Amino acid sequence: MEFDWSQQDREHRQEVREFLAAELPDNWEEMSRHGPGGDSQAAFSRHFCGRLAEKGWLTQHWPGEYGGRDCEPWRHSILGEEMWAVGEPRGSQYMNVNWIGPSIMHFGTEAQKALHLPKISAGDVLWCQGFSEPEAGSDLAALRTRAEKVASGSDEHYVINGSKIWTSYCNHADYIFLLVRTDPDSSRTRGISVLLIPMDTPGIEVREIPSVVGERYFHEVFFTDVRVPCDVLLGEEHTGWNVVTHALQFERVGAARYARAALTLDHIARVAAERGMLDDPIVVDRLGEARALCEAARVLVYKVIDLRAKGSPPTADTQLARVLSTNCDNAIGRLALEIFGPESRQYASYADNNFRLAMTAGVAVGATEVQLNLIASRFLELPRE
Amino acid sequence: MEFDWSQQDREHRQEVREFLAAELPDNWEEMSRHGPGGDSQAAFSRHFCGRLAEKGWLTQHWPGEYGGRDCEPWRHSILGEEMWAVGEPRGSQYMNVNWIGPSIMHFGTEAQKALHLPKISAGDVLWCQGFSEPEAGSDLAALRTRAEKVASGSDEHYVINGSKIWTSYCNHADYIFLLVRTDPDSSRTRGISVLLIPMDTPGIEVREIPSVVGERYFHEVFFTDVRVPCDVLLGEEHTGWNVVTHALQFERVGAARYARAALTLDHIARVAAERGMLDDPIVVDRLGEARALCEAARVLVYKVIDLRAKGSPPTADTQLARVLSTNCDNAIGRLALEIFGPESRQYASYADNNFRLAMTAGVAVGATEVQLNLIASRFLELPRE
Amino acid sequence: MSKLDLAYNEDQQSIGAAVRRFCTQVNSEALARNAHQPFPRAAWEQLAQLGAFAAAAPEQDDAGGAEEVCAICEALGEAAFPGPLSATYIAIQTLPEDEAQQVISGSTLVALRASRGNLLPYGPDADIVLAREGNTVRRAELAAEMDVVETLGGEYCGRATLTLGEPLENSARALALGDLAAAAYLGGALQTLLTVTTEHAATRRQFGKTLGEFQAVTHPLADCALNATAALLLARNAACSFDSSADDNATLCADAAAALLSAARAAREGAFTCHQVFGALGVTLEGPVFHFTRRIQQVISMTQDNLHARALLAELGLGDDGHDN
Amino acid sequence: MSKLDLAYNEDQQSIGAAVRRFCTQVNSEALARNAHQPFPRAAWEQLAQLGAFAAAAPEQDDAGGAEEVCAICEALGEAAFPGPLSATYIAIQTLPEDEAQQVISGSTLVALRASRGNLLPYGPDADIVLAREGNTVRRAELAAEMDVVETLGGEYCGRATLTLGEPLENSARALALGDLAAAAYLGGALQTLLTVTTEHAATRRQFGKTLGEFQAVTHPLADCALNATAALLLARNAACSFDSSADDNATLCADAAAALLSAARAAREGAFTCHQVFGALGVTLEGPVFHFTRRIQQVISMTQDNLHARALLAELGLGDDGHDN
Repeated sequence: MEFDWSQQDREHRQEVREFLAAELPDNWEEMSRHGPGGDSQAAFSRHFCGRLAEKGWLTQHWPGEYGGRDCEPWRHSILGEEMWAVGEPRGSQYMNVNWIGPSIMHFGTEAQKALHLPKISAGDVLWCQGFSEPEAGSDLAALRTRAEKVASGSDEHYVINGSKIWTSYCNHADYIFLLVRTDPDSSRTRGISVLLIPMDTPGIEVREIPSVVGERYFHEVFFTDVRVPCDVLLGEEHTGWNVVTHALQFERVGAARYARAALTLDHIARVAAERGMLDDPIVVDRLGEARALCEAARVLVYKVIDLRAKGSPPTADTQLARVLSTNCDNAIGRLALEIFGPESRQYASYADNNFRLAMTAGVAVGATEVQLNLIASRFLELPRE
Repeated sequence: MEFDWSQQDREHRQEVREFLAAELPDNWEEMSRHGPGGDSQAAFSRHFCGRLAEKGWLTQHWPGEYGGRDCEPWRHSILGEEMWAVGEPRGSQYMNVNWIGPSIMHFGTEAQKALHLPKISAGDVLWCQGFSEPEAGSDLAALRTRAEKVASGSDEHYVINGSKIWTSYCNHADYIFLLVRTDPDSSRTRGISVLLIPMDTPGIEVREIPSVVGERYFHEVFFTDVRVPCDVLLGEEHTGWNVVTHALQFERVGAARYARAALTLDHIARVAAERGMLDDPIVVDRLGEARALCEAARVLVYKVIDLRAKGSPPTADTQLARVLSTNCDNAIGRLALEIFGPESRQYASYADNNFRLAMTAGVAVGATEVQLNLIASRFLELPRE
Repeated sequence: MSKLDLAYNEDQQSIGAAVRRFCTQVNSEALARNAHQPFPRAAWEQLAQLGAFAAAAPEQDDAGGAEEVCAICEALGEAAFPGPLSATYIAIQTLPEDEAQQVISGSTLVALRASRGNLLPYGPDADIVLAREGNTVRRAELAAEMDVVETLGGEYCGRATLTLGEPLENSARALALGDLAAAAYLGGALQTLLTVTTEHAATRRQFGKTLGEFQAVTHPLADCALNATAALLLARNAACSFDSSADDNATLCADAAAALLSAARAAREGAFTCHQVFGALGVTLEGPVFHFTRRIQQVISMTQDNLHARALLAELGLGDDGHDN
Repeated sequence: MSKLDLAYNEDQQSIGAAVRRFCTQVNSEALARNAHQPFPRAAWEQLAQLGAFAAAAPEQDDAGGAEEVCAICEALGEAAFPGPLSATYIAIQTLPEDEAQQVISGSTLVALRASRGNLLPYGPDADIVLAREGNTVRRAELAAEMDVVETLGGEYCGRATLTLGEPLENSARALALGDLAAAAYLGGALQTLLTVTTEHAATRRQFGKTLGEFQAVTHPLADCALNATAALLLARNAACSFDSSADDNATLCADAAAALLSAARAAREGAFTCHQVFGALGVTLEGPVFHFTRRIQQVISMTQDNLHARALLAELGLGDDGHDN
């Protein structure tokens, strides 16, 4: 059992912090208040990720052949923690480096790799994910968006019709990682495929859904007779469920939400201290409990990264980490209200985060329930319902 | 909207309190520490209920023709609150007056009424209920204990084989209110009957299950070729589910557990005050929350009694009251531990109650889950699973 | 014969029905959704004309009393109607008659600072500012200009340093009325939230079933139902206490505290449950529940203090009840 | 290359396995069920001979350190083995070497009074009494004879008024070790409880299904699993902090506090969940879980104070850490 960062990793964290201090603009807090999907943050991310790429950090955990430096997952997790702690200046590009790029490496053709990976490595391309549908929320396998293979002369194309919902980041995105049903007679997890589609393809229409979670957070994306060449298919046709399962194993712990939650909590604790509230044992208790929860989430996420660093296949630990991170968000979201009373509604609004956490705790829930079912069946080996 | 006790009812409560002060022996706290099923309390209950009967209070809410005084349910609820608050000196006879007697009135033959009701009214008979089985806990309808109708000459008898578990009070009981399957080809709620059987019938064997809930609390009862005449059948044969549903409507709010919980809470609050702990806002908060919960349980139970007083058919309010009463028990069981820390294990042991509440909160749960399902389907009209 | 009956009588049902019609007419849903806009004074005055505030006029024979206040606030909560309801009832009970009349007429708007913090919901529009301190209410003057503050979730408040005057008469009783009004409002809001969510759960299908067939959904909703029911009954119980007692006795304060604590807990947990069921839809601005949960958060946030718990202990003769705070 | 790996190494696995075998040999289940009997000193000395306490000997080259303590306590928790474990480790870290050796050998039994209250688990059998005060440990003398107290649930304790001596050396570090030992013990106990309960849920049928097909059962069990897993990892994390730092720094104290708070919450909620699943069977004396939940309650009850939360804030440089308490 060893549990300490190496000297090099500590130095890397320090370098990243110095880099952030130098690179983030003075109005970063304002710029980032709408989250990674906001207009200003999306624009900034192209510049910022370019700078990260210049430093060699953006995809340092990737293999050298794809523009990486073969660093171990721990190194990348340091970057992730530091990025999330300040509000994710990589914008939506955290998805690129965490799971979209790796999925393309794993399942892509040489042509797809040559097209996409250098752009991602250079930090100048935005992606979004097209998973949820109006009739298929957490139940991904119920998706209906249809991609039909149509021959025109000697050429074959996919023609896509349908819609996606709750899509983040897609207003600025160059590409969409799109889940479609390619076999119309299939149901559930069979007959699904992943397509990698430029967002400027004719027939794609994006509509924002105004929400409390921040500007440009949710969208609907409509596909009307969208015609794309067949070489946008990622992996084998009809086996997209495997692709997405693989991708989600990375996605689920890729975002260091616990780091953000812990920082928010620290901020709340500091405000409480400034206001002399740490004499109140209730406040102390609540803060301590929440901090222990953040630590619990952190250590579970670390376990998953450790398994990955050792080359272990995915385990149910991923689900444990995911649920506990959500619990952590929920707890901190409620905390400000409980300890600051009426004032919580203004001065705990650290980068608008608390309120979002408090009011949107439920958002992840469909997801949380699915995760709990998975823990019951895979980790506890209980019968499936 | 009116919400106040009448002058007469207030006086009755005062009379009952004075009666209790006079009748309960000096060693009552010791005597009652094992709960209504304990040996000393069971013995005392025959004397005590006799005295209650002399005062005309034991079955005052029953119709005059059956030894009652036609009092409204409120009057009886006052008696119940005062009895539970001191640890139920009626012992198991609270069941007799709350639902066993009323079930016999409703479903019984004249002979059954003549046999049982005067004894109950006089306060000198103990009953137990034979519902749960090893393979049918909260799922009553899965019961298997079999009563077979056997002809011997011109006579017919039931012959009973099977067993019951978690039966309270049965070691001292004179009769058992027994649920059996009379139609062997039936399943679930059909083909079940209720039999009223003397506990000294040959072939009945009682075995205590030692528990933390108090002496003589749980038992197994085994029936081996128990032969009883057919006139022990209550109501129509095979329709016992109706009888028990009717009975449970009364049972479920008959025991004024919230009164006991509230008194336990008051005791905890007084100990906390004596120890100067009310300066600690955590303690104050927790006590206040728990007290609000008791009040919530009380007012829901009152609503059910109000509906009954108005002659309304049973509503889902019964389930609401029941679940909230259980929540109340749970909360108070945990409270002592939270506010007294290590000391909770000794000095919060008010008549052994807290610990039992804390450790046994789960006992009611099968039940609680069933109740929540009923609320979802009946009160919220959600589809049944 | 005892009367322990918490059903509304005909008069109370009738004012409740009138308030519900009013809420439909003025489109209270739109008002709740636009909570960041200046306060809708016209609708407020219309509500006053219905007699919604006159119900609380002290020593007035035709005033419906706390039970009517309870029926009104429950109906307003069901519609998430915005405005400083508790503050208004507290002002009517504590201010001199001429000022109280202005409040009753809806022409004078009151902001109340809670026992903690310095925020004044609807403060920028208020004509009179009061402050709660322990179990007393004091008149307050602005020591400096009021800042307009956009609070989390978009409802707006004022923030100002206040100079406090002497405690007002009848404070404890007035606060009990304010608390039970808030409890009824929260209970009403939660009822609507629960209805909307239950309908969604009964129709929305996932994993081949409706949501309403998963215990992970139904059990929290059932809990929400029983907590909401209990909170509303406790608010009515406190209203009965108010109407049947002439002074600010410990039982009245404890009953109001039990109602508010129960309602706040029910609403906090219930709002969470309903958001769980709605998922992303719950946090869209045009969605079915956010304007409700935002209102609920605002009302709850004003109740976060130790005073209600202390009132419940005070009834047992334990601790102090916050009078000296 | 960073090493963030919380798996036990071979030595640690091996002592854990030895402790598990020992628990089977001495029938720790029977010991846990008979917790109202005098303390099983013979078994305690056997445990000592295995090296279970020597692991914590300070400044000893062959001592396995906190990581080994963690592995040992996790295994003891899995078997609900009774005894003053945290008190023993704290004593070994704070007492002079000769006395510490007696404790390590199992011949001297230690009782520790928590920071609140006056109860001493296993006090009537103890040879040395210590008391926690804030973040210090003091030697304590009995000011009057010790009463034997049967606590709720049947485990026995002493109660005595104590005269406290000077703070002992190395207190804060010792308390961190005691806390992480308790966290590992609770995590281990919860794991067994969860295993037993999951097996029951997977086989017991009600309403035509196994219990393990109802979300009302599986979701709380899944929560229990993740909380138990996290608590054990945090205990190991704190053990790494202990072994890699020479002094009682804020990070060590915070890591131990995070482990204990998480374990206590996990065990409290988990025990409740498991009792829910077992129903009446859970409270029978011969049943499958009660002897576990009783042990869990005892260990948790010793942790109910503000100190752990304060240690977590102190790491942020906020508040005080209880040293001056």
